[in-house]
Amino acid sequence: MTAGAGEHSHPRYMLIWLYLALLTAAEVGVIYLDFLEKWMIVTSLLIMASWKALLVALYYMHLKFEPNRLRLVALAPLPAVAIMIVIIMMEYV
Amino acid sequence: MATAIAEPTGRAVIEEAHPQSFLRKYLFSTDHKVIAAQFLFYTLFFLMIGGLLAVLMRQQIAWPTEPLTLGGILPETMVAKATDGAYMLPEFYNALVTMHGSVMVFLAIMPMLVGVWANFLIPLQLGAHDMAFPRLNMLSFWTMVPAGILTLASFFVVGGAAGAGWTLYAPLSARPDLTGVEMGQILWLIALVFVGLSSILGSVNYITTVINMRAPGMTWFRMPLTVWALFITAILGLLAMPVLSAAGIMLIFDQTIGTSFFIPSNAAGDALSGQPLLWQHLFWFFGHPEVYILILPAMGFTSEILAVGSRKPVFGYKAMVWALISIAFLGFIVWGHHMFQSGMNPALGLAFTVSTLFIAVPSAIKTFNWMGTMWRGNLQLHSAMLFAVGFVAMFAIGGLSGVFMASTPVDIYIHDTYFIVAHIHYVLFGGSLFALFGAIYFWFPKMFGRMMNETLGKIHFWLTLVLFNVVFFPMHGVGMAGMMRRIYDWTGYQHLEGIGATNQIITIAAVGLFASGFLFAFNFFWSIWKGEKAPDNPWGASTLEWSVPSPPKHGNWSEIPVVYHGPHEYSHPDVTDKDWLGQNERPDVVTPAAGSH
Amino acid sequence: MAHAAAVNRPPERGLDVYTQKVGMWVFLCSEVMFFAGLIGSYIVLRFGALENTWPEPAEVLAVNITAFNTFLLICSSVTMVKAFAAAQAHDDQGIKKWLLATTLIGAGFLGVQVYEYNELINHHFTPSNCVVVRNGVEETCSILYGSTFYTMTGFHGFHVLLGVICLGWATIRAYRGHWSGGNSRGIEILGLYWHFVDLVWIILFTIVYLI
Amino acid sequence: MDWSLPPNFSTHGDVIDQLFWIILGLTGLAFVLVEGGIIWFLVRYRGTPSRRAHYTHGSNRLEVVWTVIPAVIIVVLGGYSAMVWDDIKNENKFPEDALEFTVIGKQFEWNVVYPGVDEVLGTSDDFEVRNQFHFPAGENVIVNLRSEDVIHSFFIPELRVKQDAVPGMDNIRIWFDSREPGQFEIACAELCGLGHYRMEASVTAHARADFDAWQASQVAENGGE
Ligand code: HEA
Ligand code: HEA
Ligand code: CUA
Ligand SMILES: [Cu+2]
Repeated sequence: MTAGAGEHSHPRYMLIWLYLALLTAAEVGVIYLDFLEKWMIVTSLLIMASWKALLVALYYMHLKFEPNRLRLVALAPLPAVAIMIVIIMMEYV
Repeated sequence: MATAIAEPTGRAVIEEAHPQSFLRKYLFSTDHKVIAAQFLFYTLFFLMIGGLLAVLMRQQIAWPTEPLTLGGILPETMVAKATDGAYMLPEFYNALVTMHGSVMVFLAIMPMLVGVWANFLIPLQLGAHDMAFPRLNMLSFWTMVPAGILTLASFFVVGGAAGAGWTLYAPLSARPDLTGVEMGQILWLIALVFVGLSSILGSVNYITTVINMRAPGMTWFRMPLTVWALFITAILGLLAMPVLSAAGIMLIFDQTIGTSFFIPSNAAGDALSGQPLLWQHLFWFFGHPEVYILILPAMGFTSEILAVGSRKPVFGYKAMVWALISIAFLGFIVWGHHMFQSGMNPALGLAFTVSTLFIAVPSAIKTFNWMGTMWRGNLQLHSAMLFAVGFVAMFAIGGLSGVFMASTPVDIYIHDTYFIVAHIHYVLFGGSLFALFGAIYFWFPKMFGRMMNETLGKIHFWLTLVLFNVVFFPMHGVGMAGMMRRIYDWTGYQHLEGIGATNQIITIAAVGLFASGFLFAFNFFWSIWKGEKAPDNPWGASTLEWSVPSPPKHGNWSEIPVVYHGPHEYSHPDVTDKDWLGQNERPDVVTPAAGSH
Repeated sequence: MAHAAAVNRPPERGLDVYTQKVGMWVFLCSEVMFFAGLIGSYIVLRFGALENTWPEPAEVLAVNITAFNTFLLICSSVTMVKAFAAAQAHDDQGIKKWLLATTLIGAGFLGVQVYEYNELINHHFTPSNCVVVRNGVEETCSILYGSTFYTMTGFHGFHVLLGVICLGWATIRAYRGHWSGGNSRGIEILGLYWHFVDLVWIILFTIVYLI
Repeated sequence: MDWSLPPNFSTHGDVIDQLFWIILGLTGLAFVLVEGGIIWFLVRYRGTPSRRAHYTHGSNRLEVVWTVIPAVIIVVLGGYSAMVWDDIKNENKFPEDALEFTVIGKQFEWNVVYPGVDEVLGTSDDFEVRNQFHFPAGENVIVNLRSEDVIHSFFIPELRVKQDAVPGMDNIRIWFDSREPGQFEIACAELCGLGHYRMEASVTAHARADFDAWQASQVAENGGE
């Protein structure tokens, strides 16, 4: 076991849950804000989604408390994902 | 199949305590060595099937207007019977090309490189008792089995086997009304999903094992190059295979439940249309890493066998490792070179040319370092070594022909001609398969406890080398003359008038090449039963697997070895009684840290 | 899965993280690529579609129901992680309680999804058909909308289903006392998978239902 | 036996062929180096029990040499290829004065839409001919490629053109020419079903006068519309 999760006190799981719930509510709320431009809505949605994803990965999946080597494993596919989506998208712009 | 595995002599103590039924021991075994052997029989069988399809195909190409020899035994779905014999049907030819490519790539070469050797070698060379997840490992073999069965079955369903090429370009592959193939295409796609599952399960296992189960002292840069290569390969498989699975599933949906991911509606630009190019992007995003999955392990075996056969450390070990890593990385950003003429945005063509050409750099490092390994060596030309040297010689040709295609303007002309077919086979047969033959000759004693016959091995090598070149070298010429791929009959084209004789020579040699496979098969099976008993370390090799009995007992080690040296220490000046230094031997001899010069 | 081969296990080295956890993370890498293939296709097809053929999500889908469903999944994530905390704290009652809750909420998510699919299909929105009602008039839209929608959410649902099955099994084991005494590894591994499925949903919910 | 590139008639073909032979020269050199080296080592260092191999882990200097030399070759080759590619494919560089045709592939034939006497596509004097492509030699030609069903590939070996026709894509255009009159074929280079092998059409590059005459005869035959 790592020096992480076991001995340390737990992150406040309920607080994270509250964050997640509130962010979800905010996301659903944003799409009703008609006075915003479309691109603003989309950007804010993407930011909130990434934020939520990050919260889950860091706290619920304990990445925050894992050694760097394991984080490396977890991050490994992201460059591949980025390359794939960006290059294929270039076809259409 | 599995019954053929020789009864290993020294069974482990653990084993005796828990007597196992025949089923648990050979069929549903979780022992990585047994699983490796299962994969070996499985893949050799499909190598034979793939070869058979090739020979059938070649006969049609050489004598396009004549009936097939023995064509009469084929069913009506494959041949048209006339009074003077049975003629191959064009749709059957398409099925042959498709299934030849698919079977060779997915059911023979890839599982032979990875399923067999990653399973067999990773725990043995790292000093582990078994894989990290033995039961997952067993599952990865057993998911391969339905893939094979579905593939074989697809030849006999209504409409015949898949016929849209191994690249499955949509919308041809997605619309049964345009190919006439219905079930066959779907069965093959399902088989592909199974192959993907098997390879993902395998990869998870190999990666975890390498990361976490190395013996004490087995640092990253003391790992044998084979393990490095298999590790990088597993990463490629892990990241590329799921994309193919996803794309394959979407293609299945297009065929069965009426989605239209890849099917445009007829009127150009119609609002409802799917994107045929999306298929190509997804396929090749997988496909190019796939071809490196098919070559990197072969490079690993070669490095290792060359070092043993030359009695020298690998030349530039660290550079070899970094070359593997950079080939793998570049492999993810070059897939567009298969799509230069596909209607893809030409500006992307520019970027893909440059990235593709850059792969020649790490490949050059590898090639010249292999030659450097042989330089001033003391070459032992046993069969394994011969095949390894043959690998270097043939891979170089295949790689160099890749440079023509990487140059976009040249690719305009040679794309989809036999020049590509020549390239494919120089890298896949001259490369991967040569190295695989080498690996089989080399590790056979460890796997089955007996030696293969050297004389037959050498005859097999020379026959293969010569016939291989007679078959595939002229294909460059045929391609330059402009012969397209995947054509059933070329006689209708004026620009192809001069290629008849060449095609016939190729075919005759191809039959010989196929036959030489049986010489190998004979040697293989005969040696399993009757071969000379193998010593623990027949080649005087230094990696860990040679420090245990041949074949190793269940669990490999009663005690995990401790590693003190780099992987390929041969002819060390301080070691005088023999010319090798085992990785777990005598800490008193000091070897330079791997990679320092 | 741990005990069978445990006798043969060498001391743990490498990452200093136990092997099953490394294995799960490595497996999740492949899952990332799988969903990237599906989501990437969705993005490409959506951008490649002509103007006005791709409906706004709210025109077809029931965003509020799904928002509730998203909330369910978030709840199940916190119950899952609570189960893990309980296992680490040797709190046997806690393990049972939280695992059971996770299983039930997960099953609830599936139930809502089935209901949603059923409603959509009744409104003739299927993988091969797309209908939007605009100003009381039915209009057709790109069938790719249905194709991508069902493929992405369907595969996510399939993952949830697998998760629920494993959770159910883990719950039964909890009642048999399997996880007591600080035996938290199995729960942690399962949790990683479950949170990953949640994470994928967070992304899917945003790009499929909101954007 | 016919193992070489077919005679070339097009302007692009010259550069393509030149690049082909340059690469053949370079790779030929690498080929001789590698294969020659291997054979030499096999003979020279053949094992004997009396000798011991030279113990070395490599040489940084040598490795740098064989990294840098290929890299330089690659950069030059890549740069030149990229330039040529851009000249051929970049639509901004397409000539203004080219004569435009539309070619539609379908299982298993090529339909050519001619611009007619006014040399503009989309006008009423357009006419369509199946499996015959005629155009004036010595002039620039642009072809709009379409497909009705699956992917086909428009390949004329002697003109060094090849381009896939993709259903659902209406923006694929290629530019080429034939400097001299000649008789060629369109071959289909992309597997497109069971008739793929026989999906061919005749191609005739006429002298301008002959082309006009041929066009007139077609218009007459079709009733001129
Ligand atoms: C094991 C499999 C394998 C390997 C290793 C490779 C390696 C390479 N391949 Fe190949 N390729 C295939 C399997 C493989 N390929 C298959 C199966 C297809 C066809 C798919 C289909 O359509 O069905 C294909 C198709 C293919 C195409 C598409 C052609 C087309 O359809 O038009 C291209 C284009 O760029 C290409 C390029 C390359 C290059 C640049 C390399 C490089 O990695 C090669 C690098 C090696 C060297 C260059 C040699 C060693 C170096 C030296 C000796 C140094 C000196 C060299 C120089 C200075 C140049 N390949
Ligand atoms: C690793 C891969 C591999 C291998 C080994 C081969 C081997 C051969 N291939 Fe392969 N080929 C491909 C991969 C491979 N091919 C691919 C990917 C394509 C593209 C498909 C497509 O276009 O979609 C292709 C396409 C292709 C074509 C082009 C067809 C066309 O476009 O119309 C041709 C034509 O000649 C051909 C011929 C041959 C021949 C004669 C062999 C011979 O070398 C075969 C010789 C026989 C053997 C090597 C078997 C020997 C083994 C045994 C007898 C078994 C021993 C058994 C035991 C021990 C149990 N192949
Ligand atoms: Cu049309 Cu091949
Ligand atoms: Cu490639």
